Amino acid sequence: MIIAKPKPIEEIIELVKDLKSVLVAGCDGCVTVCEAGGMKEAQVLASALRMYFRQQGKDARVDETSLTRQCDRPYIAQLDDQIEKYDAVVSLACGAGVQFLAERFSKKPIFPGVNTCFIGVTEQKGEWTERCQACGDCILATTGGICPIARCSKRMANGPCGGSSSGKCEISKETACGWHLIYERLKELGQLDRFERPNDPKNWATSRDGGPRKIIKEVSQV
Amino acid sequence: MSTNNSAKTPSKLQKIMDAGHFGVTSECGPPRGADGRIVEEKANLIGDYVDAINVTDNQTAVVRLCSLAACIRIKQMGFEPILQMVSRDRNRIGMQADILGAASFGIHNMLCLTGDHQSFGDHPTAVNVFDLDSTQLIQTVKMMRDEKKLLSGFEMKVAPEMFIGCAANPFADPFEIRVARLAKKIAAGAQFIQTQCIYNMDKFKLWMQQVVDRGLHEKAHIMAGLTPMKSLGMAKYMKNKVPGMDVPDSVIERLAGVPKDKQAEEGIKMCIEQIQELKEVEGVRGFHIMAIEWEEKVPEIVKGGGLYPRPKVD
Amino acid sequence: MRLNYPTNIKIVKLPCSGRVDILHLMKAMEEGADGVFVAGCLEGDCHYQAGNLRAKKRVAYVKEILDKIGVGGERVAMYNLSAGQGPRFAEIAREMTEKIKALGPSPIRIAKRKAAGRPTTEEAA
Amino acid sequence: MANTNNDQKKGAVLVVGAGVAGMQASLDLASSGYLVHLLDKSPTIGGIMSQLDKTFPTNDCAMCIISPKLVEVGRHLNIDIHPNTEVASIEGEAGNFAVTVQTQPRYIDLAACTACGQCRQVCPATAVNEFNQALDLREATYMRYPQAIPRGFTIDREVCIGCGLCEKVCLAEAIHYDDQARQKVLEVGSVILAPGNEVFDPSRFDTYNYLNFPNVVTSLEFERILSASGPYRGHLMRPYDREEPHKIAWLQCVGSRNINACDNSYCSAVCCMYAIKEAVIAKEHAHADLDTAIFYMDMRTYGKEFEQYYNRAKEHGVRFIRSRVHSIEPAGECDLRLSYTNEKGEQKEEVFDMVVLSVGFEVGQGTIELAERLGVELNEHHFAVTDGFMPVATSRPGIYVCGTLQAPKDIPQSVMEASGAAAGTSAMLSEMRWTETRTRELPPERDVSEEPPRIGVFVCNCGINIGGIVDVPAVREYARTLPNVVHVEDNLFTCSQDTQVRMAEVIKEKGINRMVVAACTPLTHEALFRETLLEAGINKYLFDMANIRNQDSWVHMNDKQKATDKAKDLVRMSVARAGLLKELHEKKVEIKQSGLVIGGGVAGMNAALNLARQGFQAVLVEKDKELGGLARRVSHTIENLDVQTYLDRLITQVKSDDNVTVLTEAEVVGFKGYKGNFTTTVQHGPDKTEQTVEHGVAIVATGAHEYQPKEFMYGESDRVMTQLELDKLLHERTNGSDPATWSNVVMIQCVGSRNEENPNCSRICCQSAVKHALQLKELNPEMNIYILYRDMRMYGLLEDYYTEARKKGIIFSRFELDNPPVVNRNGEGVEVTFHDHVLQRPVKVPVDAVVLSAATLANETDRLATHLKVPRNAYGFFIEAHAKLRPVDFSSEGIYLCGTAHSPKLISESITQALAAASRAGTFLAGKTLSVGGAVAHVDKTHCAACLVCVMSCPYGVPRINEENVSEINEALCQGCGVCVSECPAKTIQLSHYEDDQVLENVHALLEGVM
Repeated sequence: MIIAKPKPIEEIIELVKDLKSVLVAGCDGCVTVCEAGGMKEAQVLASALRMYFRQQGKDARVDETSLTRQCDRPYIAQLDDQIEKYDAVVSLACGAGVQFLAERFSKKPIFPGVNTCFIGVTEQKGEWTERCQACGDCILATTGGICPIARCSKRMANGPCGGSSSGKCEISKETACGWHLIYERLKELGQLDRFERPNDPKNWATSRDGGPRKIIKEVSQV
Repeated sequence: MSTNNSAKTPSKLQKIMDAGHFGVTSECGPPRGADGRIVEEKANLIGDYVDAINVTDNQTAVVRLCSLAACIRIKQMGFEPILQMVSRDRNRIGMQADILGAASFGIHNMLCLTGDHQSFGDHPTAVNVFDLDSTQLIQTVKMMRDEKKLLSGFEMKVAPEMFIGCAANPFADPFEIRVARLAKKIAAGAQFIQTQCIYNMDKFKLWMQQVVDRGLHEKAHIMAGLTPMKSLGMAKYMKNKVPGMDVPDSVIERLAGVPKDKQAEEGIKMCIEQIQELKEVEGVRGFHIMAIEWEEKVPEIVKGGGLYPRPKVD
Repeated sequence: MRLNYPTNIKIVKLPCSGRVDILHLMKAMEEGADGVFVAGCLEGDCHYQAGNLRAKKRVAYVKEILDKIGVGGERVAMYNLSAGQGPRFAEIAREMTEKIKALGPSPIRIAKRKAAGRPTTEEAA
Repeated sequence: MANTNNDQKKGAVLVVGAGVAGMQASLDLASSGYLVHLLDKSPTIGGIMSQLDKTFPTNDCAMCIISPKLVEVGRHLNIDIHPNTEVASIEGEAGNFAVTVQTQPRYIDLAACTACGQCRQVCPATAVNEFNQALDLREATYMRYPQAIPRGFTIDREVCIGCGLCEKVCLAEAIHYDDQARQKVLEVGSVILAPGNEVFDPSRFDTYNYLNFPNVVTSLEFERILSASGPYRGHLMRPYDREEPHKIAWLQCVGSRNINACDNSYCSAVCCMYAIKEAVIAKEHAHADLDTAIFYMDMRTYGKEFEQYYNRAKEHGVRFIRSRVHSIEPAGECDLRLSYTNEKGEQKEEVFDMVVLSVGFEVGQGTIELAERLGVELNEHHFAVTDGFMPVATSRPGIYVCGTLQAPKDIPQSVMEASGAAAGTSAMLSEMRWTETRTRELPPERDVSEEPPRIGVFVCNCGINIGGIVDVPAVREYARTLPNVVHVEDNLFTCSQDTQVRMAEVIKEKGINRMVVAACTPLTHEALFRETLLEAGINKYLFDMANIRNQDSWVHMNDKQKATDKAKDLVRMSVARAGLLKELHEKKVEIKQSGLVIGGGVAGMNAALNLARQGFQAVLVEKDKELGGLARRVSHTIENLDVQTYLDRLITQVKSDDNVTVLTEAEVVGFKGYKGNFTTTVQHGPDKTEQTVEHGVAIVATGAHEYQPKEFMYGESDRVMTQLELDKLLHERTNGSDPATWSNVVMIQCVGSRNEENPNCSRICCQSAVKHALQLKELNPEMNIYILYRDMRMYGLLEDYYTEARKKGIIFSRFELDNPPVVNRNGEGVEVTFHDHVLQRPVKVPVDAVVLSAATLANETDRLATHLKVPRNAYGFFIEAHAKLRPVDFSSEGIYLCGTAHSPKLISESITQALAAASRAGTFLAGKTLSVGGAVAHVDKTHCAACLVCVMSCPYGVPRINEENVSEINEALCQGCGVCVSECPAKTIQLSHYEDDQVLENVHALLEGVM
């Protein structure tokens, strides 16, 4: 899932402070699951903004809603009727949702209410970690199911580097050394031979480096 | 790619070690400014006592005068430079271009590194590239040299001739994979290895034994890394603060046992004793003396270690 | 144990402080409360295991938001006491009231009254 | 009980004594279908526990945890509380007793008294307040403590001057100066004795100068000093000058383990723990550094996780000094000098500001006389004589005993015994269940879901409690102006019986469909008013209370105007909330009338058998081929009862009972469902036949095993053995290894216990060692036996055997954890070297046998715990719902535990706990149906993101993502805490009755008033 975290409220206030009406739009997808941008967060933010405006002596309107997904048109179309009531929308969806809203409502400023961070997993309640960088060419089959691109600070294809210490990355004792994990896992799988085989330079063209990406599934199209 | 690591290059360092002599290298860190004379001053201090001079590449992710320009200066002084290259700051296009540029100035040694993470340096908000890692950089240089091809497959008329080196840290965790990783770099094409500075001799010997057991010392020249301790404070800092560094308590105790004004002298003495001890260790083919901001002591260490004068080769 | 405390404390009853929602605290402030405090069981004594610890975190979260929007995080607080500590409740009620009185009426309430054309000078209620 | 004719049996039970044990027995029985008469000679229930400040080892506030029980007892339809009452005589036999009871006059009619307290406020006479251990005074008209049940005052005629003031102010007309003692006859099937103990009166010891030095207090006085509701309001002060003490000493074993100055040779079993607790709590209360020292002989922290409590106290800086102090001398104006001899034999002297005497238990004279009247035999210490294999049965059939009359013990042990006694009773009277109980007939509920809110507001004057401060008519008139309000009235006492009847009429007449009562606290009165609603055919959830007394008139009595304004605010808030309340329908779910008992040892078998005798089906699952468990390896108890004969009898009874199904070589491999409706998959027999068991309750009795020592050459020499191995030798007496031939034996205590790896005390090993030492001495009086120990934990009546052992010349020598004895090979044999703490030098003894008192460790239950989702501690013992008051329940309802799966314990203790578990289980099953739902969480699945936040945050593991991929909360399991509701990031879970809009409307109504 996509993991996001709420933007600092002061940043959002800076974006909307001169407006008279704002819609806070949550998304029921990933950002709900990572507790960053669902209905709850929309209500909390809207309440905070209303209080902000009120004490500024402004009679601004701040409403909240949450859409099933902001990355699909039929769902964002639900705002078609209401959008005119607002000067701007603060979207709590991931960057994709924010942009999709912006495309649809081209005359309205659409502001991001969260920082979209990574593709990751829930470690425990309130803790998420990164697992995937969406490079477009998955190599997990060769690395024991642990991705060195997402989990090595230097995306090394042939790690670990000399900075690995007690299974932790040189950048922080909080971060596991991805290559240490790969090694342990390959050992468990009895595939340590893979570890000594140098991996060739990666083709990054499938990644963001190849420009904005697009996928077409022919069979799904008419 | 070919696994032939014995490719001959015009490198003097290679020739000295191939001839069975201990190789000696030292390093010089370029300044954080445009004053190229500093490089020359440092090179002058050590040039006659070593076979080649490493020039660091934005070491610890701090911006410095570029390694390539500093290498050219050293080359023009008549000394032999080792171009260090980290894959953090340039992609494969930039790095191959720099390798070609270096070769055009007659630079024939390269040390291929991944590089410290930028979060340690003076530009922690910078993007990192890591298009390739050190192993892949080794592969790349080897391909350019042996196959005369760029990574794209483009065939060059004149290829760079590089004696390819890399680093190895016998002390990083997990210890059990350190030799495996060295094997991997050698498999990729590394011809000489400069190790992390050694203080824990027992652990180094254990590592070296594994290297020898696997016959890796016959595929590449292992150069033991040494950094003399300037003071007790430095020893403690290295022990506690520098990742991947293994400083045993005996080193601390020995320095603590002498008066403060004698500690530097003791540090040099310890370094020389290490050289003498390491000469006897099977597989050790040279020494890489990293006297950090203490280049003037390199001659004393080289002499003390019985490594002077340096042999002459064609 | 009939101890005196100021009349401006009014209690909203919930089954557990774990039911106190961030939104409840926000809405109370938004509606113009001068201060809100959560009275939960003693730490380690939650009938529902850890509801009071969750409440504590939520209070801290709301404090941060209120600080950032200029309403003042010190207007919300978490207290822990047991059902047997009547005097402690009275003490907390006085302490909280004094604190809020020193801060004065909530800026939200002042603004709301101003907008409604009502006097804004009375002390915190 | 076999010869009792069923036709004559009674479905009622008499419980004598309403302390924590009596209350527990009453609750179990009343909820499982018996009418209970609960007697207490005092005007209130609660016993000694209500006087405690905190309780070990959880440091819970005693009043906080007991008061819900008080309320539950007070409100129970099938418990008749008889305060101020004692048993006069008894006739009849088990199943059918006629008990004459005598009630002393109270002078206040409980039916009329509303506990408003006006009488107390005007009372001019004062008396010593015995509840606060005479540290302060109370009025002659009094309530023992504020939370007391029954909720009503008493007049102490001993001090009452008959001035008539109270009578004048009592608007309820409850005062009757001419009240008389009354007798009545109660017909009951069984009697449970739980009269409790008294604490030892230390004034008998003149050397402690308890009567002369005010700063020498008893431990119970110290509890009151620490208590927030005590004489000093919880401020740590010493009586003499009300200054905070800086140095306090506790003297242990005052009135216990002593046959010189008093006759109490037994150990009182609780004083070590409470002294530690008091020292720790006192340190927490102290404003400056407080030095605390406990003078003791053996630190007896033998209960579950007590040893860790002791260790933490040491870390806290509590000093433990092993010495018995014989006298307290004055020092200066009011300080106290203690002289003592330390372990090294040195004379020491220390001055303290305050000394607490850790007084023990003793059976009171009144109880001794009671036992005589009932024909119940007492032992030489005046504790009730019981059978080791039926520890809750007295010498007289049909009369059971629990709590400290049985032997000195702590609260959890008392609670377990109380449930155990209830189980005994219930098994005896099971066919009489529900024959004498009362039920409430209610009219059908009117569906009001489509009606607009029509709110009735009832404002209470509470005599003058509210009306004297708050302008009730003004509040009443104000309420009339509020939206949706169709009826308003005020009453003198809204809770009085006549008002209740009239309210129900008004509700029907006016078509009221929501009720607001502005009166006192829902804690005591919500249930009552909900019943009134039900009587009027309205759903009980359509009700809200505005607490204009405790939260208003009582706390703002100096400002009538503001109090009136606040009352209006509170009423407005309640009316607003009431308008949004919804009807909630609790569902009735059938409870499967059977139990699954896991573990076929003594505990499991007793639990299964008792369930069966209570009339329920029981399936007993045993992992081995044979039933019997660890007890198979114990030949006799310390009282010399024959365990194997008992076990054979028990196994026969279990196997021949039609209600019990035994599955051996069996393992639980699947478990699902919820309380009342579990489905368990069991594989059993040599072929692992799979069988599904449907059951309403489960009892975990998986037992424990003896630790296999790694130390002291165990396994290296056949001379080194464990206590259980010695038991076998003693039992078999085979040639070549007959212990009778031994001349020197050393026993080493705490092997595998009380160390870093296992910090727990194994509780039973001290008695195992003494038991076997005595048996060895019996075989060969010349044998030299050394018991090397750290603390001899011969708690309660076991102390007598310790005394006997010393008398018989068994040598006890203490060692420290860091200087343990050493066992070495010596030629063919072995020798033990240990440090003798009297001689202060090492002693070497060649021995025939070294007996290791090895720890008792929990059996492996990883998979079972996962299946059942029940918690275990770090050492594999299961964790009960509450260490003090729910010692056999798990926090998930419908699952119970007993025996050594809970913690190490004696066979008799396991039996008691097994009966307790069966009682709790039977109480649950006897309900036949279960009301579920009501104020629980529900999911609106249309917005559920299946994010698992509810699953991760529920403290009970209730929510699950179902087959539709949305969260589902089983209303039978939800505890209604609302945590998931407040965590749900999609805001798609609501807690019924506390829905967001209901809460926020409350807030909104409050604040719109100040805008």
